[in-house]
Amino acid sequence: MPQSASSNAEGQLRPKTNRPEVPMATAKKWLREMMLIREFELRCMQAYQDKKIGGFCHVYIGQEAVAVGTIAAAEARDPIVTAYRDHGHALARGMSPNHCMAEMFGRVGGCAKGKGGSMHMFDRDNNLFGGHGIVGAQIPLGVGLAFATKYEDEVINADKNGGKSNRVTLAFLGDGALNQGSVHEAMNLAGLFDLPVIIICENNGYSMGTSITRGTTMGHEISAKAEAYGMEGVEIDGMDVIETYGAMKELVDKVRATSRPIFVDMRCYRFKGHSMSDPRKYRTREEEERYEQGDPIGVLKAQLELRGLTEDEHKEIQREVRATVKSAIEWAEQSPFPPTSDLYRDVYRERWGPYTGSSDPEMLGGAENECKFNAIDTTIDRKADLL
Amino acid sequence: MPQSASSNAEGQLRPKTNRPEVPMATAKKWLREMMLIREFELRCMQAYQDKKIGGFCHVYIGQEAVAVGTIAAAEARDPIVTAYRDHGHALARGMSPNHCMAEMFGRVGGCAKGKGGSMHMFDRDNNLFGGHGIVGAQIPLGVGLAFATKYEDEVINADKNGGKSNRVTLAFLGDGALNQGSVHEAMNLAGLFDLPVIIICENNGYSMGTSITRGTTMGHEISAKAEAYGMEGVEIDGMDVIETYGAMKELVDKVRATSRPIFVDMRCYRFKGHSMSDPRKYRTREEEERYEQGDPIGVLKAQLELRGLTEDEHKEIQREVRATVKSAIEWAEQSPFPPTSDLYRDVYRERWGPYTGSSDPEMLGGAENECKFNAIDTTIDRKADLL
Amino acid sequence: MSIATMREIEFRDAVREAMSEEMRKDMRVMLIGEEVAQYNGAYKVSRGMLDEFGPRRVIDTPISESGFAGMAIGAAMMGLRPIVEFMSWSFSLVAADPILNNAPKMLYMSGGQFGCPIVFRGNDGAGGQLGSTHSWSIEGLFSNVPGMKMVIPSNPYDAKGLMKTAIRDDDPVFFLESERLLSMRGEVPEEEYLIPFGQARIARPGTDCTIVAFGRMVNICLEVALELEKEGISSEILDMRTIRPLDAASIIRSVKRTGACVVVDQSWSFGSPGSEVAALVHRECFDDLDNYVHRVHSADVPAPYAHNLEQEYLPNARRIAEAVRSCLYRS
Amino acid sequence: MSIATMREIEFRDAVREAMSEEMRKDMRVMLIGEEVAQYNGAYKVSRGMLDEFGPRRVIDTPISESGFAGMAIGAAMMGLRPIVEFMSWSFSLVAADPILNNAPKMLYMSGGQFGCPIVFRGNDGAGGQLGSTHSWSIEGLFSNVPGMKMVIPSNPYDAKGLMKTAIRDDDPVFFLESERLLSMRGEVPEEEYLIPFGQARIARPGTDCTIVAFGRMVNICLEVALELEKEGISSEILDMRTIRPLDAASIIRSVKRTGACVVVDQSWSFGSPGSEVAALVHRECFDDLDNYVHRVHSADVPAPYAHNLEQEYLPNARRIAEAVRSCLYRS
Ligand SMILES: Cc1ncc(C[n+]2csc(CCOP(=O)(O)OP(=O)(O)O)c2C)c(N)n1
Ligand SMILES: Cc1ncc(C[n+]2csc(CCOP(=O)(O)OP(=O)(O)O)c2C)c(N)n1
Ligand SMILES: [Mg+2]
Ligand SMILES: [Mg+2]
Repeated sequence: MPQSASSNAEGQLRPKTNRPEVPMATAKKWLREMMLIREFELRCMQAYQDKKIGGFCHVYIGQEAVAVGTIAAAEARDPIVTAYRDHGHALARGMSPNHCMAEMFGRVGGCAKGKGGSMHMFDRDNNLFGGHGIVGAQIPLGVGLAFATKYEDEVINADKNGGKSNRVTLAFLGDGALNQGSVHEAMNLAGLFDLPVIIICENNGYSMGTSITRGTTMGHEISAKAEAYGMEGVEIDGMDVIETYGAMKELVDKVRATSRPIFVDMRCYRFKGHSMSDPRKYRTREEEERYEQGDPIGVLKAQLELRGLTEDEHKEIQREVRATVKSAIEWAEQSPFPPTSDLYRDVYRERWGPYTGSSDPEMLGGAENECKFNAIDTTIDRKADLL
Repeated sequence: MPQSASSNAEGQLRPKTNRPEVPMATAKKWLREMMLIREFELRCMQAYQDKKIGGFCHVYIGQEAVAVGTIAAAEARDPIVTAYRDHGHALARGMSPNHCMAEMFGRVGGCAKGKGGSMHMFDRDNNLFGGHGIVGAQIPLGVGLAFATKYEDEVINADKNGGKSNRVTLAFLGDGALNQGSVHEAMNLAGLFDLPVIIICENNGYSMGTSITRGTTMGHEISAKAEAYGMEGVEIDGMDVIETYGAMKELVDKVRATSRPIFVDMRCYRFKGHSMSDPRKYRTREEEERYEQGDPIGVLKAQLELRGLTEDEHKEIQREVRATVKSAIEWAEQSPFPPTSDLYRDVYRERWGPYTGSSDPEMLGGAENECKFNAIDTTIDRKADLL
Repeated sequence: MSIATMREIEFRDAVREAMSEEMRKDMRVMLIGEEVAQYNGAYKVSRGMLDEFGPRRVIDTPISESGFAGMAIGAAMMGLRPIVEFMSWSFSLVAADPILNNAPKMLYMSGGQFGCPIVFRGNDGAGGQLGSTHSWSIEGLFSNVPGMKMVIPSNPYDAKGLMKTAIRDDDPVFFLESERLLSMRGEVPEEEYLIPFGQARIARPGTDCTIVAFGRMVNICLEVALELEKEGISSEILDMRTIRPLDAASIIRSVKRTGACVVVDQSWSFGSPGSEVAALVHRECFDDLDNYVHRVHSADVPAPYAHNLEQEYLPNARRIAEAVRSCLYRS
Repeated sequence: MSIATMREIEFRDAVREAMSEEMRKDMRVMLIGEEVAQYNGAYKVSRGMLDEFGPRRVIDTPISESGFAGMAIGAAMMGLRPIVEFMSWSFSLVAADPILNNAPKMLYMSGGQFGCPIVFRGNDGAGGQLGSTHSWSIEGLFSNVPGMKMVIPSNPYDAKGLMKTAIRDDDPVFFLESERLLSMRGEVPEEEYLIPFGQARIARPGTDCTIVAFGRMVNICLEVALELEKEGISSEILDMRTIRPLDAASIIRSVKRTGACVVVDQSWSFGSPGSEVAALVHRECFDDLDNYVHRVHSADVPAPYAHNLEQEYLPNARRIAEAVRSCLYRS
């Protein structure tokens, strides 16, 4: 599979890191997470066909090892930001499938109260700073998250001895997003300011119907682009979660220590279409089958079987994730539609509401955060703890 | 001087090309052009102080060898586009100093009728596609010029045997412009579509007050950025016009033959401030003096003296360019201000005028190009010759 | 137009026919954008065009809107007549600089030397539950800028005729294909025709109230008018077709007759085509109006994802009907 | 405010004082942009701030508006309160996506989880012969978008008080510093004060005509009012201070008294703050107006370079006076 993973862009993976020793319990947890994502996505596809999910819906099937392996390598306090293909990251980050599914159903129980949708999974408690819909736009944001954590350490908490949090940001993008200028601007900034961010390019070989070689110069070696910003570029096999975790763990530790950004060319493959309406005519069935043989879930399962995982255990996991997703769907369906008044909420933090062309700038009652004018605002913390 | 030219970014120039044999008459012509630009810019500075020129004004002093050497290496039919520091390119391309100066004076005799100003020198007859004010924005345009010339050869004139024009576009930008994402998008496009364009980065080491090492990762070797798009990157000494010409001539020939884009890291230095209001506190007087010793005009003069240029000849050139610029200023001053009605012209090509909130979409009388509705427009040439 | 050669086609087919016909006629015309060639277009507008015109004239690009829009503008300065597809106008913000700062100003800045005959086109507006970033009604934002023309057809017939005019136009044209309209079917003749810019169409004649509408909203207004008719209200609906130039004369003529005006504009209200029309009508029909111009817009909030919220967000039949009644003091 | 502690400072100093005071108080506030640190700001607004706050809080960037605006937005999501300087708002078009698609929508898209307390500021408008690409009055374009606030001060006092409010505001604020105003001197007290958003200031009381103006235009209107006074016309000038929220109540109150309204807005007319005000006034003062709302804008053309054309392009004293006279049937 590493071979097939690399072949999508006709480049070779660099020599592998030493495979880490992962405790059986941990590995099983990852297997479950990957199976949960898979099941979740399959049910999403169905719900989309049933018109319970609207808009665009991009499933993560085939790439599960990436979200699970990379996020496992980070700590819960490390910020994460990604693109629109974001259900996998949300679940791997610990978002409840209920809230994730309800968001897609456009219900008030969704992680964003039904306002965001499939492409915009946000989870403040889990330090997930969104799914973002505009290709590439999340990379400057991710660089900004890293900027903020570093600023917190070096400015806000500068005199706290040993109080550095040294958080590392993971910012995900697709291979097609590499062609957005803002991504390049952000890489330059990360390089100049020594920001603790790992930019993970989920290189599944396609942006919609465009294979990487048709859309991206040097598509066989995209790390060259990061190296042009003085960043270290690393290729990782994203079809093998143990491999992904091991390589990423090293990088996360390194960035935590050095605060230098790193770029990862994460080789993977999306098994389904770009979104629900994609007939995948731009690639051959043979190619798809080759990658399906390296299905990251199958790969991990096989590895764990060698370490004693039984078929019964596997079935039990399968049963459990099915039940979990089934109940997530039920939960989502029972969650109410957002009240119409929600349309006008969350536009501003404080007292002004949306413009209605009426005679008064609309005042919202009960705004959380009434601004204090004409007096020195003593409520501001000189050293607020960031998120 | 090549050494000093390279030191601005602490990188070394690659081994030189063989210096070409340039006939004495040609070299003298270049000396005159460079001296004309220098004189022109000095007079602009004065006119700006005298408030005869408004807006922003960016002079080209110190970089004369770049415009003269590169443009000499191209043919008149090869399109050119550049940024706001554009007087030198305009003059080297053959724009009359009268029109160039009148543009800056905001007079109707200016190349753009006084509507463009210092940053927007356009000259259709000389295939100069502008001075552009937004940093980096001219590079996608330049790639588009190359696209069009290639399209003309391969689509419009595909069946004309041997009718290929094989034009090569020169697109200039500053080192600071390398940090604009659109430039990266354009390089990727040029690489993907095999476009005949030479992207010439006039690397004078500074964008306003920011030295390249403060603003640009890999500032010592910016060709790495082009190489990340599979483009050949070449460093050239832009302080020695013979050197510049020789190296550029090879590249122009190569691009004409191969239609593959090339990136040039053109090492140079701007002797004056970024614009007229810049006190240059961000660099030392010593650094400036070091570069001034390598003044491209002085360098060429010394070279030509070895080949027999006399002091009298030099004085004669100096006298002539002074007279030329002096009369350009007089010409510009005598050119009338644009009539107020010009404010509303050149907004649209055809019959609609600007929106006035009046009861009719305004119709302009005598529009050159009245659109033909409701009938098949037979005036369209199937094979129009492009510009 | 003889009825004999009419047939029903989809909006997307109409746009494609216009492009293909012009490409057959004029070698300078080409189509460029993401997934327009091999994939046949994200919304299948360009289906089959790669086969007919080949990869030199129907060109796939990477996801680099700023780069390829700028490239096409350069090519237009040189004399080509590119059609640039934005998969969605929502993705054109990353290309705001070339399309607003270069294309519409090139002729002016160059003192008339270099024009920019280019068409930018793509999906526009909300309605498909695409969420906050993907639901721009770009006319609210971009119509402020002089130097370009802006087209927003409401049906297949107009889409074809206006697209052909757009391609032949010597200025930059922003062509907005309303979300939810691409599959609309409508009669389109086989014969060639063009529709001029700056001439509104009376989509429905009426006597009590003038409804000024753009793009998809025209169709919703037509439904509302049927309902209102049952209440004895006769609405005249103007389909503006182009936002720039704006056919002020047709609006004024109609309002002077009806004495009442409602504007239905799917963009946000503040500083929008809708506010411009309102200001215009008040100015030109100051003594003719029985009530102030009523406006129906999308709510002044980012577009929500949830279906029920999005339906409430958009100008919908209920809100339009209420506005007309209120304008006629019938509520 | 006691007069004793007043002193005259420049507009740029007022903005700087506001930033510096807030940075002293709140470590989360920082300034980022091109040339803001070592160069002391292209327009010297940030002069001396690097010295006081050091390079970790006053940060020079490369020419990457999209990158650093996006970066600052990410930092704001995390809890910082960045001030982002665009050397000119004209250069913000390359950053249109992050500033319009991310910042104002983050709170909404995330269902209230992540706000975006950020200030974008920079030079705005024409008047310095900077030509077509460098002369944007960005309010014409950007004020269409909900989720952000927009401030446009007309004098040093307001600039300081509004900037402090902007920095403390929990939403994204677009702060427009009018071209030609940075060197304006005016009285500013030593004591701290804040100016609330959404409250217009009566820059001059009057009885015959209400003039609604924004930013630099207020000062030109004040001059015109002096001239008009000689003709016996008493103008009331409203300095709006913020475009979003728009203080509709103050406008309406004034127009109901005067019965006449002229809007002076330096942006292009089509779909602008000016058209919004006109539409609003017609709606709310339908029975009070003796004439339609007159509007003065920049000409609907790209900004010209030539001095004489630029002076004619901008709303100037002549055009404003003509509008007032015409509105009062005195021309
Ligand atoms: C600026 C912009 N342009 C176009 C799109 C439409 N679009 C959405 S996803 C996508 C393909 C992205 O491919 P890639 O980055 O490889 O991510 P993947 O889908 O493979 O995960 C495109 C073109 C968009 N959302 N934003
Ligand atoms: C997008 C944009 N941002 C900022 C500016 C302001 N600006 C004009 S020139 C310049 C510096 C450019 O430096 P460089 O590209 O090295 O060119 P040089 O001036 O050295 O010729 C800046 C920041 C601009 N014109 N456009
Ligand atoms: Mg991909
Ligand atoms: Mg430079």
